[in-house]
Amino acid sequence: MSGVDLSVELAGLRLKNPVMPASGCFAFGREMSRWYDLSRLGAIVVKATTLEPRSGNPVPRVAETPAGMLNAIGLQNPGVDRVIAEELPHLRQYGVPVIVNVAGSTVEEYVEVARRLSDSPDLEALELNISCPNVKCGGMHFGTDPRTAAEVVGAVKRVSRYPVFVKLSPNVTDIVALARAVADAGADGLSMINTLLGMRIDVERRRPVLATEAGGLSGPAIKPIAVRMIYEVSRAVSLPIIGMGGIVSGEDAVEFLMAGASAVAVGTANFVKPTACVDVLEELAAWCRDRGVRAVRELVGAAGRMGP
Amino acid sequence: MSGVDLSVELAGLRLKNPVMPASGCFAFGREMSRWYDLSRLGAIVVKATTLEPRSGNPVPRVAETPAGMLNAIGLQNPGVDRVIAEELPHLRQYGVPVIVNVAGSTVEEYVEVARRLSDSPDLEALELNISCPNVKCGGMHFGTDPRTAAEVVGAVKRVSRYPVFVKLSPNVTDIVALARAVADAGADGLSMINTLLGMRIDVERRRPVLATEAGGLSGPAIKPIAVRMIYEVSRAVSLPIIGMGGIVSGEDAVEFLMAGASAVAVGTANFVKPTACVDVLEELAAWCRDRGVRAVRELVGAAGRMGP
Amino acid sequence: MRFRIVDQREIARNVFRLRMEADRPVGWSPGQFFHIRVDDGLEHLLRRPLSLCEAEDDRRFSVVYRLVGPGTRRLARKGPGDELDVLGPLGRGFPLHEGDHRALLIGGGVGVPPLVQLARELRKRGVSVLSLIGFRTAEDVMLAEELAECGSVWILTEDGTAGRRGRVTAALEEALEEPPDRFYACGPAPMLRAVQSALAGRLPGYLSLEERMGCGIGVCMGCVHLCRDPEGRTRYRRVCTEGPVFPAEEVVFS
Amino acid sequence: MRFRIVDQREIARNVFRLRMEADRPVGWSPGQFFHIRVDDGLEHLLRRPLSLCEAEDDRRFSVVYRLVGPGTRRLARKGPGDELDVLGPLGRGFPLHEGDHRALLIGGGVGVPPLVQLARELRKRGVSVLSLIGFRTAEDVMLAEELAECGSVWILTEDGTAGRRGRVTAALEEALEEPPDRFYACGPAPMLRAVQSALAGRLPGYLSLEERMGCGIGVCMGCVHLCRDPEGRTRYRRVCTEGPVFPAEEVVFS
Ligand SMILES: Cc1cc2nc3c(=O)[nH]c(=O)nc-3n(C[C@H](O)[C@H](O)[C@H](O)COP(=O)(O)OP(=O)(O)OC[C@H]3O[C@@H](n4cnc5c(N)ncnc54)[C@H](O)[C@@H]3O)c2cc1C
Ligand SMILES: Cc1cc2nc3c(=O)[nH]c(=O)nc-3n(C[C@H](O)[C@H](O)[C@H](O)COP(=O)(O)OP(=O)(O)OC[C@H]3O[C@@H](n4cnc5c(N)ncnc54)[C@H](O)[C@@H]3O)c2cc1C
Ligand SMILES: Cc1cc2nc3c(=O)[nH]c(=O)nc-3n(C[C@H](O)[C@H](O)[C@H](O)COP(=O)(O)O)c2cc1C
Ligand SMILES: Cc1cc2nc3c(=O)[nH]c(=O)nc-3n(C[C@H](O)[C@H](O)[C@H](O)COP(=O)(O)O)c2cc1C
Ligand code: FES
Ligand code: FES
Repeated sequence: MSGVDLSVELAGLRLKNPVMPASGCFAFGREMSRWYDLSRLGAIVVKATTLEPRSGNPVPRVAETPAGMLNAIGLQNPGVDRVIAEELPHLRQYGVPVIVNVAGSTVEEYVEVARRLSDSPDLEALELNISCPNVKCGGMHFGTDPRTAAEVVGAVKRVSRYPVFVKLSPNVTDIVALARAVADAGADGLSMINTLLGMRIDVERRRPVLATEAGGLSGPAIKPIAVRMIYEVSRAVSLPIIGMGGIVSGEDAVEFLMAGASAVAVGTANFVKPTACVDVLEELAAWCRDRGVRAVRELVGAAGRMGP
Repeated sequence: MSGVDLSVELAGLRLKNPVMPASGCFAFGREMSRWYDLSRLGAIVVKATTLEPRSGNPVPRVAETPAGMLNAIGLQNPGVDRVIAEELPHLRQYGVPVIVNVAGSTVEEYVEVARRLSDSPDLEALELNISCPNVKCGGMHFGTDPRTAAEVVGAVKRVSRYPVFVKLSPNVTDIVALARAVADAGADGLSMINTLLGMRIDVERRRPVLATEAGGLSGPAIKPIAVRMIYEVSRAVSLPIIGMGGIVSGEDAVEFLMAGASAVAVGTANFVKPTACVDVLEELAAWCRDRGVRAVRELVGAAGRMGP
Repeated sequence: MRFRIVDQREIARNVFRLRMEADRPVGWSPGQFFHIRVDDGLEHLLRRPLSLCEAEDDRRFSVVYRLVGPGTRRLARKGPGDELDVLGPLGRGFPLHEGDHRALLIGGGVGVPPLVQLARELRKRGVSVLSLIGFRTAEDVMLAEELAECGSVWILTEDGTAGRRGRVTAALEEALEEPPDRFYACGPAPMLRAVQSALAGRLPGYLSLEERMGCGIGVCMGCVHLCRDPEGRTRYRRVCTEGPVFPAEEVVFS
Repeated sequence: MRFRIVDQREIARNVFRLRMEADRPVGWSPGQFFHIRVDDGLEHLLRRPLSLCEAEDDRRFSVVYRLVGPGTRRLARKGPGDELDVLGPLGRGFPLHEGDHRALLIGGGVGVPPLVQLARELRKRGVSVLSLIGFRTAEDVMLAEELAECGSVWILTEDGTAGRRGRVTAALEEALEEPPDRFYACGPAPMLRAVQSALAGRLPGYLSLEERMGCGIGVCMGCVHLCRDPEGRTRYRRVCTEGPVFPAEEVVFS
């Protein structure tokens, strides 16, 4: 894009630009391919995949909140075997690295999903979702205790042929401790942040709006929390970070890069505008161009360069 | 107000209505008294008070975020002795219970402030701020570890002549554990939530907007997090809760009451509109009236009545 | 896509008809919906789904909606000349069947709007249309004249202040006396369920469902409804892209 | 309070003059500011402080502002007839001193607007006014005519494209040749600091400060600036209620 070098490297993956969809906000790409050419993306991140198919939670599953939304989808997905057989192959045509988001209820389940994915040629990396607030058993509890997190990451790393990004939960007292634990356990990169646990009450019906009561808060409302956590973690841990949480514009992407992310993912914004990912990409490129920034890489961590 | 009984009881305090300002968003009341008659409030909660005067953090201290704001005031206050001598007495004229927010850097400091306040006749309760994210030493670290939290609460309870509300930090993995710990240590009530740690980066200057880098996120953006935490805690712990976090309307207040709060505090909304507290109160009363709710008390916990 | 508002008027108590014009022609079918941003700012992130009520041509459409919350309240503030950020029309509308002679349309409350263009399309094909439309009370009655241009209309109100007293299901048997080939229903879930169970095995038809939507384009899995496939297996299907209109026999109400 | 926008126009590159009318008379003095909600929604919670630039009477005022971010961009979209939620005018403006004969006004960029009404008030009292106003380049120059109606105006631009080349401080010595009784300065902090140090001990005067504001009404402690009191102790004072105008000798720049 006219002179600005947008490429980034991320745990050995070479991306032609740093913008990708956030898991769960893009399904497996088929629907989105009607709105723009997916080969323009830096990478593709697909919906959480579990060992067995899951039907997810009852409805209502989504609710709007000020500058944000709650979701409690509950990992609805067709299971890893069908994802490998039916979803990943068609994504190859875009020539873009594919990252598969992995979820599970037990360490063994994470490991088995990772093992099966390792036998597929149709992806470049795993994103371990140890932070999904939407399923009672599995998901977030792996991501809130450093020891448990390290255990699942270590176990997956032993079987995975692909680099492993670990998706961190913001619902913790000390995100740096979590990041350190998964780094020590062998993670190749971090994705942050997943959603914050929230709730809305329907005051007329006198009960929570979501069928599951609580759900995950995403969107611009959480952006300051995401930026703060990425800023902290990027200074404490030397893993590449895929930053996300409320990005809706190119300037938001710049903010995440400057906070210390090496790439960014766009989630909720896809619901505001189906072309959000490529819009963010174009705005990011224009931002760099207007300010004479030659390579987007130069922005990574720029806000923390002065030392603590 | 035309038929609706707005009164609530809270750890022995009788409030004529459940609406009060949140600490730090009302200073010590003098400026606000120009905008409306403070005697209309259910209670008055003043700015954090420390043993010695504090000048607070360098500027910029505030920044706007989507549907929210960041602040890093840093507990600027004239110190407990001047608060007792110069600020509390003039608040008596309003005939409204006064709650003094207490902060400190050490357990001893909290205890000493509580002791001096116990000698003043001009207040009805303390609110222990063990959750201020804006001061390096003191504040939040007391509020993120159940043991430390219990220690400071227990120590203050031993010297305090007044009921003690404990203000919880949302920046924790398990808010229920914190609530249980302070309940066991003798807290008379809870205030929740304080601000979430967040950051904004000025992309043109390539550095955090706030002088302190991170600050506390408040406003409607955090409302779903506050509602969720109050809902969880109110079902696990039987202390009265003063609910806050993003309340801007009477309907928001209803949401907090239904989540399990017995009263509500209005913070950031005071900056949107100086009359926010009394506006919320009027809207709350109208809401009840329109729906035939006779007593606001009936709403408390209404969203959780069906059992977990 | 940008649509320009042509006009907006209150047509029943708290119900607005908004006419809008697309900047270029778009394909549509009755029963589809528009996914509308109520404001360009970030406070209201999610779009609001509103059914296509009338299509004057390939660019000019109307939607009819009830004020229920902050999103529709904000929409109601807009006026002629204002621009709207709109996706769609999206989803699968009402299928029309060759050879049908009589159709029964059943609508409740804000389920009535999508039936208007459907009635027109049926009418154009020579299908005779009977519309059963139910409301709470006389002040809520809407779109009866538009439907009357396409066939017979029976109005029902729960309190009897307009038309007959009762719910649409109370008039169902009578509506079957001259047997229709098919029914099309849209309205609140309890109404759809009652219609489904009254007509199951007797008359083929379609139900148009409502669920809270995230994306509206099939990627978030927010808007699912339980459906039974021909082999009898139930699974969640997306109202936004696989619906909102489903064959009545496939829909499972829990 | 609700103000109605009378009109709004771009008067220099990215600089707008917004005229507005209050629904009832309000007291004011030059140097005070209005605290304006740029939108009624929740996305932009904080009000934006903009200085009173002109007061036609007790109800009609103008502010002049530069587009710098989302808030001012949103404000710029409003037009005649739109309503604004405004507090103020707030704060302490420029004190006028009996017996002054000559005043020196020093403004940089969007620090110029508050000097306009100040110049008018001085003029009304027979004080002769010299305004030194500095900008980056010719396209940024504004309000020179308005100030010229009240006295002499020296324009400076950093690149010399209008008036003299240089910053306002470069012309200070010359401006003192006919000695003024007092100076009033408003502009970016580096300018104020340079003015303060150039004039310290030579000429009494006032500085109007800018800080990011939360409440604007003195309760949040967001907008503080370090000041020295007559006893030499420094402490934070609130720009919104104790300022924005402070005696020059009290202001501490770090
Ligand atoms: C396919 C489809 C077609 C629809 N067509 C119409 C129509 O033609 N006329 C009409 O009046 N209404 C229609 N609705 C319902 C309409 O979308 C909601 O009434 C509207 O979104 C409420 O928005 P709000 O902000 O005013 O209310 P709020 O309750 O504050 O909305 C909050 C959130 O909940 C969602 N929501 C609330 N109620 C509904 C609902 N009943 N269905 C789906 N989402 C809801 C909103 O979209 C929003 O995301 C349709 C819904 C669907 C799914
Ligand atoms: C007492 C006072 C009087 C002012 N008078 C004028 C005037 O007459 N004309 C004019 O053009 N500008 C004036 N300013 C500056 C003006 O308030 C900001 O340019 C404006 O708030 C920027 O808002 P934004 O959303 O466009 O920019 P953003 O940078 O996106 O604003 C984000 C936040 O930062 C605050 N902010 C940003 N820049 C400033 C600043 N320089 N000073 C204070 N807060 C800031 C905003 O109020 C908002 O809360 C004045 C500031 C103060 C304190
Ligand atoms: C509807 C929805 C579904 C999501 N599903 C997943 C998921 O399957 N796996 C996952 O790791 N994160 C999931 N997320 C979290 C997002 O990937 C992202 O981390 C979060 O939403 C914050 O980014 P945003 O504010 O840009 O949406 C989901 C988010 C939403 C809104
Ligand atoms: C500017 C500002 C100052 C605050 N100061 C204090 C304080 O001194 N003590 C305290 O316990 N909480 C303080 N808070 C937190 C509020 O009392 C409240 O818990 C929080 O802002 C959430 O409520 P809100 O969203 O309604 O603002 C402060 C908040 C703000 C915005
Ligand atoms: S609304 Fe997102 S899948 Fe239907
Ligand atoms: S802006 Fe709140 S005290 Fe000045």
